[in-house]
Amino acid sequence: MKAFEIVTEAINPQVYADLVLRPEAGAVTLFTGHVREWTKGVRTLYLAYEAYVPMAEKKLAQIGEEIEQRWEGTKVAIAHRIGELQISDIAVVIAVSSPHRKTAYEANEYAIERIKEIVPIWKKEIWEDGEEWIGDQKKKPEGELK
Amino acid sequence: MKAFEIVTEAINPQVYADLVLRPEAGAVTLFTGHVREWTKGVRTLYLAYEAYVPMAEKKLAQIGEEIEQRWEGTKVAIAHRIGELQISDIAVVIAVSSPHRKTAYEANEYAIERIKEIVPIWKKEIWEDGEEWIGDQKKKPEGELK
Amino acid sequence: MISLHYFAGLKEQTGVSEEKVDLAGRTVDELWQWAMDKYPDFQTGAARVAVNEEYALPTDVLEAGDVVAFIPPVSGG
Amino acid sequence: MISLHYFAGLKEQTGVSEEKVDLAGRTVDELWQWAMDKYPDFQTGAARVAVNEEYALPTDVLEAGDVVAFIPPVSGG
Repeated sequence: MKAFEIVTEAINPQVYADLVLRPEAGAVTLFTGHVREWTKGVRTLYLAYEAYVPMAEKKLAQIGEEIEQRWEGTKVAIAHRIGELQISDIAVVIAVSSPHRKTAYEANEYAIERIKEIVPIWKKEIWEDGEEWIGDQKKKPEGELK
Repeated sequence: MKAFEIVTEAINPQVYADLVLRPEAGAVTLFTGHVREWTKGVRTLYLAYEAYVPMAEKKLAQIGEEIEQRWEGTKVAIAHRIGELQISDIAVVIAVSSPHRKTAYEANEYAIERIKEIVPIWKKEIWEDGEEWIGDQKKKPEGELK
Repeated sequence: MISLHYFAGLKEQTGVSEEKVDLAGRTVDELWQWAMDKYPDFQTGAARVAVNEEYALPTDVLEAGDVVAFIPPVSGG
Repeated sequence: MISLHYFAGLKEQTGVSEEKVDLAGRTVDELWQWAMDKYPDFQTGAARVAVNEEYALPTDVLEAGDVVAFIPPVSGG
Protein backbone atom coordinates (compact mmCIF):
# COMPACT_ATOMS: atom_id res chain seq x y z
CA MET A 1 0.00 0.00 0.00
CA LYS A 2 1.54 3.22 -1.20
CA ALA A 3 -0.11 6.62 -0.89
CA PHE A 4 0.38 7.21 -4.63
CA GLU A 5 0.02 4.13 -6.75
CA ILE A 6 -1.10 2.49 -9.95
CA VAL A 7 -2.97 -0.73 -9.25
CA THR A 8 -4.33 -3.56 -11.38
CA GLU A 9 -6.96 -4.88 -8.99
CA ALA A 10 -10.26 -3.44 -7.73
CA ILE A 11 -9.81 -0.31 -5.62
CA ASN A 12 -11.11 -0.24 -2.06
CA PRO A 13 -11.51 3.52 -1.46
CA GLN A 14 -11.72 3.24 2.32
CA VAL A 15 -8.08 2.14 2.44
CA TYR A 16 -7.01 5.52 1.05
CA ALA A 17 -9.34 7.47 3.34
CA ASP A 18 -7.82 5.66 6.32
CA LEU A 19 -4.35 6.51 5.07
CA VAL A 20 -4.95 10.28 5.31
CA LEU A 21 -6.87 10.38 8.59
CA ARG A 22 -5.12 12.05 11.54
CA PRO A 23 -6.28 13.51 14.89
CA GLU A 24 -5.99 17.04 13.49
CA ALA A 25 -8.18 16.27 10.48
CA GLY A 26 -11.72 17.54 10.75
CA ALA A 27 -12.65 16.73 7.16
CA VAL A 28 -11.89 14.00 4.66
CA THR A 29 -13.02 14.14 1.04
CA LEU A 30 -12.92 10.98 -1.01
CA PHE A 31 -13.46 11.20 -4.75
CA THR A 32 -14.01 8.11 -6.85
CA GLY A 33 -14.17 8.22 -10.63
CA HIS A 34 -16.26 5.41 -12.07
CA VAL A 35 -16.71 3.87 -15.49
CA ARG A 36 -19.91 5.41 -16.83
CA GLU A 37 -22.16 3.47 -19.13
CA TRP A 38 -23.34 6.32 -21.32
CA THR A 39 -21.29 9.23 -22.66
CA LYS A 40 -23.07 11.60 -25.01
CA GLY A 41 -25.50 8.95 -26.15
CA VAL A 42 -22.85 6.32 -26.82
CA ARG A 43 -22.91 3.19 -24.73
CA THR A 44 -19.58 2.08 -23.31
CA LEU A 45 -19.10 -1.68 -22.95
CA TYR A 46 -15.94 -1.38 -20.89
CA LEU A 47 -12.75 0.66 -20.60
CA ALA A 48 -9.10 -0.27 -20.87
CA TYR A 49 -6.57 1.90 -19.04
CA GLU A 50 -2.84 1.86 -19.69
CA ALA A 51 -0.15 3.77 -17.78
CA TYR A 52 3.54 4.50 -17.89
CA VAL A 53 3.61 3.12 -14.38
CA PRO A 54 6.80 4.48 -12.77
CA MET A 55 6.27 7.97 -14.14
CA ALA A 56 2.56 7.91 -13.33
CA GLU A 57 3.25 7.09 -9.69
CA LYS A 58 5.89 9.82 -9.58
CA LYS A 59 3.42 12.36 -11.00
CA LEU A 60 0.69 11.30 -8.58
CA ALA A 61 3.15 11.86 -5.73
CA GLN A 62 4.05 15.24 -7.23
CA ILE A 63 0.38 16.25 -7.17
CA GLY A 64 0.27 15.23 -3.52
CA GLU A 65 3.26 17.44 -2.78
CA GLU A 66 1.74 20.35 -4.68
CA ILE A 67 -1.39 20.07 -2.57
CA GLU A 68 0.35 19.67 0.76
CA GLN A 69 2.39 22.79 0.00
CA ARG A 70 -0.50 24.86 -1.28
CA TRP A 71 -3.05 23.93 1.41
CA GLU A 72 -1.48 23.76 4.85
CA GLY A 73 -2.31 20.78 6.97
CA THR A 74 -3.61 18.58 4.15
CA LYS A 75 -2.62 14.98 3.52
CA VAL A 76 -3.28 13.21 0.22
CA ALA A 77 -3.47 9.67 -1.19
CA ILE A 78 -4.27 8.79 -4.81
CA ALA A 79 -4.60 5.50 -6.67
CA HIS A 80 -5.45 4.81 -10.29
CA ARG A 81 -6.38 1.41 -11.66
CA ILE A 82 -5.26 0.13 -15.05
CA GLY A 83 -6.33 -2.81 -17.20
CA GLU A 84 -9.91 -3.65 -18.18
CA LEU A 85 -12.62 -1.96 -16.13
CA GLN A 86 -16.34 -2.68 -16.23
CA ILE A 87 -19.26 -0.26 -15.80
CA SER A 88 -19.27 1.34 -12.30
CA ASP A 89 -15.76 0.08 -11.49
CA ILE A 90 -13.57 2.64 -9.76
CA ALA A 91 -10.83 4.00 -12.04
CA VAL A 92 -9.39 6.54 -9.65
CA VAL A 93 -9.62 7.39 -5.97
CA ILE A 94 -8.44 10.62 -4.34
CA ALA A 95 -8.44 11.03 -0.56
CA VAL A 96 -7.67 14.37 1.07
CA SER A 97 -7.75 15.15 4.78
CA SER A 98 -7.63 18.66 6.17
CA PRO A 99 -8.35 20.48 9.41
CA HIS A 100 -11.12 22.34 7.55
CA ARG A 101 -13.68 21.21 5.06
CA LYS A 102 -13.38 23.93 2.41
CA THR A 103 -9.76 23.00 1.81
CA ALA A 104 -10.59 19.31 1.62
CA TYR A 105 -13.01 19.96 -1.25
CA GLU A 106 -10.76 22.38 -3.11
CA ALA A 107 -7.64 20.28 -2.84
CA ASN A 108 -9.45 17.15 -3.96
CA GLU A 109 -10.84 18.84 -7.05
CA TYR A 110 -7.39 20.25 -7.81
CA ALA A 111 -6.00 16.70 -7.72
CA ILE A 112 -8.38 15.31 -10.34
CA GLU A 113 -7.74 18.30 -12.63
CA ARG A 114 -3.99 17.79 -12.35
CA ILE A 115 -4.30 14.05 -12.98
CA LYS A 116 -6.01 14.86 -16.25
CA GLU A 117 -3.16 17.21 -17.17
CA ILE A 118 0.11 15.55 -16.22
CA VAL A 119 -0.24 11.89 -15.24
CA PRO A 120 0.68 9.46 -18.06
CA ILE A 121 -2.43 7.30 -18.05
CA TRP A 122 -4.56 6.59 -21.10
CA LYS A 123 -8.11 5.42 -21.48
CA LYS A 124 -9.51 3.38 -24.36
CA GLU A 125 -13.29 3.29 -24.69
CA ILE A 126 -14.74 0.11 -26.11
CA TRP A 127 -18.22 0.39 -27.63
CA GLU A 128 -20.40 -2.12 -29.42
CA ASP A 129 -19.15 -0.94 -32.82
CA GLY A 130 -15.60 0.14 -32.15
CA GLU A 131 -12.98 1.46 -29.81
CA GLU A 132 -10.82 4.54 -29.40
CA TRP A 133 -7.98 5.84 -27.29
CA ILE A 134 -9.25 8.96 -25.55
CA GLY A 135 -6.86 11.85 -25.20
CA ASP A 136 -6.40 15.52 -25.05
CA GLN A 137 -9.50 16.02 -22.96
CA LYS A 138 -8.49 19.55 -22.12
CA LYS A 139 -8.26 20.66 -25.72
CA LYS A 140 -11.38 19.16 -27.26
CA PRO A 141 -13.80 22.09 -27.48
CA GLU A 142 -16.73 19.71 -27.33
CA GLY A 143 -14.84 17.58 -24.84
CA GLU A 144 -16.99 16.57 -21.94
CA LEU A 145 -14.85 15.84 -18.94
CA LYS A 146 -16.04 13.28 -16.49
CA MET B 1 -30.40 1.64 6.10
CA LYS B 2 -32.02 4.85 5.04
CA ALA B 3 -30.47 7.35 2.64
CA PHE B 4 -31.03 10.14 5.19
CA GLU B 5 -30.59 9.09 8.76
CA ILE B 6 -29.45 9.85 12.28
CA VAL B 7 -27.48 6.96 13.73
CA THR B 8 -26.05 6.13 17.13
CA GLU B 9 -23.35 3.66 16.08
CA ALA B 10 -20.09 4.12 14.15
CA ILE B 11 -20.62 5.21 10.56
CA ASN B 12 -19.30 3.07 7.71
CA PRO B 13 -19.01 5.64 4.89
CA GLN B 14 -18.75 3.04 2.12
CA VAL B 15 -22.35 2.02 2.77
CA TYR B 16 -23.54 5.48 1.72
CA ALA B 17 -21.24 5.63 -1.30
CA ASP B 18 -22.67 2.31 -2.47
CA LEU B 19 -26.17 3.67 -2.00
CA VAL B 20 -25.68 6.46 -4.56
CA LEU B 21 -23.73 4.54 -7.20
CA ARG B 22 -25.50 3.92 -10.51
CA PRO B 23 -24.35 3.00 -14.06
CA GLU B 24 -24.78 6.62 -15.17
CA ALA B 25 -22.59 7.98 -12.35
CA GLY B 26 -19.08 8.91 -13.40
CA ALA B 27 -18.16 10.54 -10.12
CA VAL B 28 -18.86 9.97 -6.45
CA THR B 29 -17.78 12.39 -3.73
CA LEU B 30 -17.79 11.20 -0.16
CA PHE B 31 -17.32 13.73 2.61
CA THR B 32 -16.69 12.66 6.19
CA GLY B 33 -16.57 15.13 9.06
CA HIS B 34 -14.41 13.89 11.92
CA VAL B 35 -13.96 14.86 15.55
CA ARG B 36 -10.83 17.00 15.59
CA GLU B 37 -8.53 17.00 18.59
CA TRP B 38 -7.48 20.67 18.47
CA THR B 39 -9.64 23.71 17.73
CA LYS B 40 -7.96 27.08 18.06
CA GLY B 41 -5.44 25.81 20.58
CA VAL B 42 -8.02 24.10 22.78
CA ARG B 43 -7.83 20.35 23.11
CA THR B 44 -11.12 18.48 22.74
CA LEU B 45 -11.46 15.30 24.82
CA TYR B 46 -14.61 14.13 23.07
CA LEU B 47 -17.87 15.46 21.62
CA ALA B 48 -21.48 14.80 22.43
CA TYR B 49 -24.07 15.25 19.68
CA GLU B 50 -27.80 15.54 20.24
CA ALA B 51 -30.52 15.72 17.59
CA TYR B 52 -34.23 16.25 17.27
CA VAL B 53 -34.24 12.97 15.39
CA PRO B 54 -37.46 12.91 13.32
CA MET B 55 -37.05 16.54 12.22
CA ALA B 56 -33.32 16.08 11.57
CA GLU B 57 -33.96 13.14 9.25
CA LYS B 58 -36.68 15.11 7.49
CA LYS B 59 -34.31 18.06 6.98
CA LEU B 60 -31.51 15.80 5.71
CA ALA B 61 -33.96 14.37 3.18
CA GLN B 62 -34.97 17.92 2.23
CA ILE B 63 -31.33 18.77 1.51
CA GLY B 64 -31.14 15.69 -0.70
CA GLU B 65 -34.20 16.86 -2.62
CA GLU B 66 -32.80 20.38 -2.99
CA ILE B 67 -29.63 18.91 -4.50
CA GLU B 68 -31.33 16.46 -6.82
CA GLN B 69 -33.48 19.29 -8.15
CA ARG B 70 -30.66 21.81 -8.49
CA TRP B 71 -28.07 19.48 -10.04
CA GLU B 72 -29.57 17.12 -12.60
CA GLY B 73 -28.62 13.50 -12.38
CA THR B 74 -27.29 13.61 -8.83
CA LYS B 75 -28.16 11.16 -6.07
CA VAL B 76 -27.49 11.88 -2.40
CA ALA B 77 -27.21 10.01 0.92
CA ILE B 78 -26.43 11.62 4.28
CA ALA B 79 -26.01 10.25 7.78
CA HIS B 80 -25.18 12.01 11.04
CA ARG B 81 -24.15 10.25 14.21
CA ILE B 82 -25.28 11.34 17.68
CA GLY B 83 -24.13 10.42 21.18
CA GLU B 84 -20.55 10.50 22.45
CA LEU B 85 -17.87 10.62 19.76
CA GLN B 86 -14.13 10.24 20.25
CA ILE B 87 -11.28 11.94 18.35
CA SER B 88 -11.28 10.98 14.64
CA ASP B 89 -14.74 9.39 14.82
CA ILE B 90 -17.00 10.22 11.89
CA ALA B 91 -19.79 12.63 12.86
CA VAL B 92 -21.29 13.07 9.40
CA VAL B 93 -21.04 11.42 6.00
CA ILE B 94 -22.30 12.88 2.72
CA ALA B 95 -22.27 10.83 -0.47
CA VAL B 96 -23.13 12.39 -3.85
CA SER B 97 -23.03 10.67 -7.22
CA SER B 98 -23.26 12.52 -10.50
CA PRO B 99 -22.56 11.92 -14.17
CA HIS B 100 -19.87 14.64 -13.93
CA ARG B 101 -17.29 15.39 -11.29
CA LYS B 102 -17.72 19.15 -10.92
CA THR B 103 -21.30 18.70 -9.85
CA ALA B 104 -20.36 15.97 -7.39
CA TYR B 105 -17.99 18.34 -5.58
CA GLU B 106 -20.34 21.33 -5.63
CA ALA B 107 -23.39 19.43 -4.48
CA ASN B 108 -21.48 17.74 -1.68
CA GLU B 109 -20.20 21.06 -0.33
CA TYR B 110 -23.70 22.52 -0.59
CA ALA B 111 -24.97 19.65 1.58
CA ILE B 112 -22.59 20.29 4.46
CA GLU B 113 -23.34 24.03 4.39
CA ARG B 114 -27.07 23.35 4.53
CA ILE B 115 -26.65 20.84 7.36
CA LYS B 116 -25.01 23.58 9.39
CA GLU B 117 -27.94 25.89 8.66
CA ILE B 118 -31.13 23.91 9.00
CA VAL B 119 -30.67 20.45 10.54
CA PRO B 120 -31.54 20.31 14.26
CA ILE B 121 -28.35 18.72 15.58
CA TRP B 122 -26.24 20.15 18.38
CA LYS B 123 -22.65 19.57 19.36
CA LYS B 124 -21.23 19.84 22.84
CA GLU B 125 -17.46 20.09 23.12
CA ILE B 126 -15.93 18.55 26.21
CA TRP B 127 -12.45 19.82 27.17
CA GLU B 128 -10.22 19.03 30.12
CA ASP B 129 -11.55 22.03 32.05
CA GLY B 130 -15.12 22.38 30.90
CA GLU B 131 -17.76 21.85 28.27
CA GLU B 132 -20.01 23.94 26.06
CA TRP B 133 -22.87 23.56 23.62
CA ILE B 134 -21.69 24.92 20.30
CA GLY B 135 -24.15 26.91 18.25
CA ASP B 136 -24.71 29.65 15.83
CA GLN B 137 -21.61 28.81 13.83
CA LYS B 138 -22.73 30.99 10.98
CA LYS B 139 -22.99 34.12 13.10
CA LYS B 140 -19.81 33.99 15.13
CA PRO B 141 -17.47 36.42 13.38
CA GLU B 142 -14.47 34.52 14.70
CA GLY B 143 -16.33 31.28 14.09
CA GLU B 144 -14.10 28.70 12.51
CA LEU B 145 -16.18 26.19 10.64
CA LYS B 146 -14.90 22.70 10.37
CA MET C 1 -52.70 20.26 24.85
CA ILE C 2 -49.52 20.68 22.87
CA SER C 3 -46.15 19.10 23.62
CA LEU C 4 -43.01 21.22 23.90
CA HIS C 5 -39.50 19.88 23.30
CA TYR C 6 -36.25 21.45 24.46
CA PHE C 7 -32.77 20.59 23.20
CA ALA C 8 -29.11 21.16 23.98
CA GLY C 9 -28.44 24.33 26.00
CA LEU C 10 -32.16 25.16 26.25
CA LYS C 11 -32.84 21.78 27.80
CA GLU C 12 -30.24 22.54 30.45
CA GLN C 13 -31.98 25.89 31.13
CA THR C 14 -35.46 24.39 31.49
CA GLY C 15 -34.35 21.22 33.23
CA VAL C 16 -36.81 19.21 31.17
CA SER C 17 -36.67 17.79 27.67
CA GLU C 18 -40.42 17.70 27.17
CA GLU C 19 -43.61 19.05 28.73
CA LYS C 20 -47.32 19.22 27.89
CA VAL C 21 -48.95 22.64 28.03
CA ASP C 22 -52.37 24.08 27.30
CA LEU C 23 -51.43 26.67 24.68
CA ALA C 24 -53.67 25.67 21.77
CA GLY C 25 -54.95 28.77 19.99
CA ARG C 26 -51.90 30.86 20.85
CA THR C 27 -49.42 32.06 18.26
CA VAL C 28 -45.75 31.10 18.18
CA ASP C 29 -44.97 34.63 19.31
CA GLU C 30 -47.29 34.21 22.32
CA LEU C 31 -45.61 30.89 23.06
CA TRP C 32 -42.32 32.79 23.29
CA GLN C 33 -43.83 35.23 25.79
CA TRP C 34 -45.07 32.30 27.84
CA ALA C 35 -41.66 30.58 27.72
CA MET C 36 -39.75 33.70 28.71
CA ASP C 37 -42.09 34.23 31.68
CA LYS C 38 -41.58 30.66 32.85
CA TYR C 39 -37.82 30.38 32.07
CA PRO C 40 -36.02 33.66 32.83
CA ASP C 41 -32.89 32.50 30.93
CA PHE C 42 -34.83 32.32 27.66
CA GLN C 43 -34.20 35.16 25.22
CA THR C 44 -36.09 35.99 22.05
CA GLY C 45 -33.99 35.10 19.04
CA ALA C 46 -32.04 32.47 20.95
CA ALA C 47 -33.95 29.74 19.17
CA ARG C 48 -36.22 29.01 16.25
CA VAL C 49 -39.52 27.27 16.80
CA ALA C 50 -40.57 24.20 14.87
CA VAL C 51 -44.17 23.04 14.75
CA ASN C 52 -44.68 19.43 13.69
CA GLU C 53 -41.08 19.25 12.49
CA GLU C 54 -41.16 22.33 10.27
CA TYR C 55 -39.80 25.78 11.09
CA ALA C 56 -42.72 28.06 12.03
CA LEU C 57 -43.44 31.79 11.71
CA PRO C 58 -44.14 34.00 14.76
CA THR C 59 -47.73 34.43 13.55
CA ASP C 60 -48.47 30.72 13.14
CA VAL C 61 -51.24 29.53 15.46
CA LEU C 62 -50.76 26.42 17.59
CA GLU C 63 -53.38 23.69 17.50
CA ALA C 64 -54.23 20.95 19.96
CA GLY C 65 -51.95 17.97 19.38
CA ASP C 66 -49.13 20.01 17.83
CA VAL C 67 -45.59 18.97 18.58
CA VAL C 68 -43.55 22.09 19.14
CA ALA C 69 -39.76 22.28 19.49
CA PHE C 70 -37.44 25.08 20.48
CA ILE C 71 -34.45 24.81 18.14
CA PRO C 72 -31.35 26.62 19.42
CA PRO C 73 -28.69 27.48 16.82
CA VAL C 74 -27.68 24.20 15.25
CA SER C 75 -24.13 22.90 15.19
CA GLY C 76 -24.14 19.60 13.36
CA GLY C 77 -21.52 18.52 10.86
CA MET D 1 21.94 3.55 -26.39
CA ILE D 2 18.73 5.02 -25.12
CA SER D 3 15.43 3.19 -24.71
CA LEU D 4 12.23 4.54 -26.23
CA HIS D 5 8.77 3.74 -24.91
CA TYR D 6 5.47 4.13 -26.76
CA PHE D 7 2.02 4.14 -25.22
CA ALA D 8 -1.67 3.98 -26.14
CA GLY D 9 -2.41 5.18 -29.67
CA LEU D 10 1.27 5.78 -30.42
CA LYS D 11 2.11 2.20 -29.54
CA GLU D 12 -0.48 1.05 -32.06
CA GLN D 13 1.15 3.28 -34.69
CA THR D 14 4.68 2.00 -34.06
CA GLY D 15 3.68 -1.58 -33.42
CA VAL D 16 6.20 -1.78 -30.58
CA SER D 17 6.06 -0.69 -26.98
CA GLU D 18 9.80 -0.31 -26.56
CA GLU D 19 12.96 -0.13 -28.65
CA LYS D 20 16.65 0.65 -28.13
CA VAL D 21 18.17 3.29 -30.39
CA ASP D 22 21.53 5.00 -30.77
CA LEU D 23 20.47 8.62 -30.30
CA ALA D 24 22.70 9.72 -27.42
CA GLY D 25 23.87 13.30 -27.98
CA ARG D 26 20.75 14.27 -29.94
CA THR D 27 18.20 16.76 -28.65
CA VAL D 28 14.58 15.93 -27.96
CA ASP D 29 13.69 17.95 -31.04
CA GLU D 30 16.05 15.82 -33.15
CA LEU D 31 14.50 12.70 -31.64
CA TRP D 32 11.16 13.93 -32.96
CA GLN D 33 12.62 14.33 -36.46
CA TRP D 34 13.98 10.81 -36.24
CA ALA D 35 10.64 9.41 -35.03
CA MET D 36 8.62 11.17 -37.75
CA ASP D 37 10.97 9.80 -40.40
CA LYS D 38 10.60 6.27 -39.07
CA TYR D 39 6.86 6.41 -38.28
CA PRO D 40 4.96 8.43 -40.88
CA ASP D 41 1.86 8.62 -38.67
CA PHE D 42 3.75 10.58 -36.01
CA GLN D 43 2.99 14.30 -35.90
CA THR D 44 4.80 16.99 -33.95
CA GLY D 45 2.70 18.11 -31.04
CA ALA D 46 0.86 14.80 -30.86
CA ALA D 47 2.83 13.82 -27.78
CA ARG D 48 5.08 15.17 -25.09
CA VAL D 49 8.47 13.57 -24.46
CA ALA D 50 9.57 12.42 -21.03
CA VAL D 51 13.21 11.72 -20.24
CA ASN D 52 13.81 9.59 -17.18
CA GLU D 53 10.20 10.08 -16.10
CA GLU D 54 10.17 13.87 -16.29
CA TYR D 55 8.71 15.99 -19.08
CA ALA D 56 11.55 17.30 -21.25
CA LEU D 57 12.14 20.43 -23.31
CA PRO D 58 12.83 20.26 -27.09
CA THR D 59 16.38 21.48 -26.43
CA ASP D 60 17.24 18.87 -23.80
CA VAL D 61 20.08 16.60 -24.88
CA LEU D 62 19.74 12.82 -24.61
CA GLU D 63 22.43 10.86 -22.85
CA ALA D 64 23.39 7.21 -23.07
CA GLY D 65 21.22 5.16 -20.74
CA ASP D 66 18.31 7.61 -20.78
CA VAL D 67 14.81 6.20 -20.68
CA VAL D 68 12.68 8.21 -23.08
CA ALA D 69 8.90 8.01 -23.43
CA PHE D 70 6.49 9.49 -25.93
CA ILE D 71 3.48 10.65 -23.92
CA PRO D 72 0.35 11.15 -26.01
CA PRO D 73 -2.36 13.36 -24.50
CA VAL D 74 -3.28 11.75 -21.22
CA SER D 75 -6.80 10.65 -20.33
CA GLY D 76 -6.68 9.25 -16.83
CA GLY D 77 -9.31 9.86 -14.19
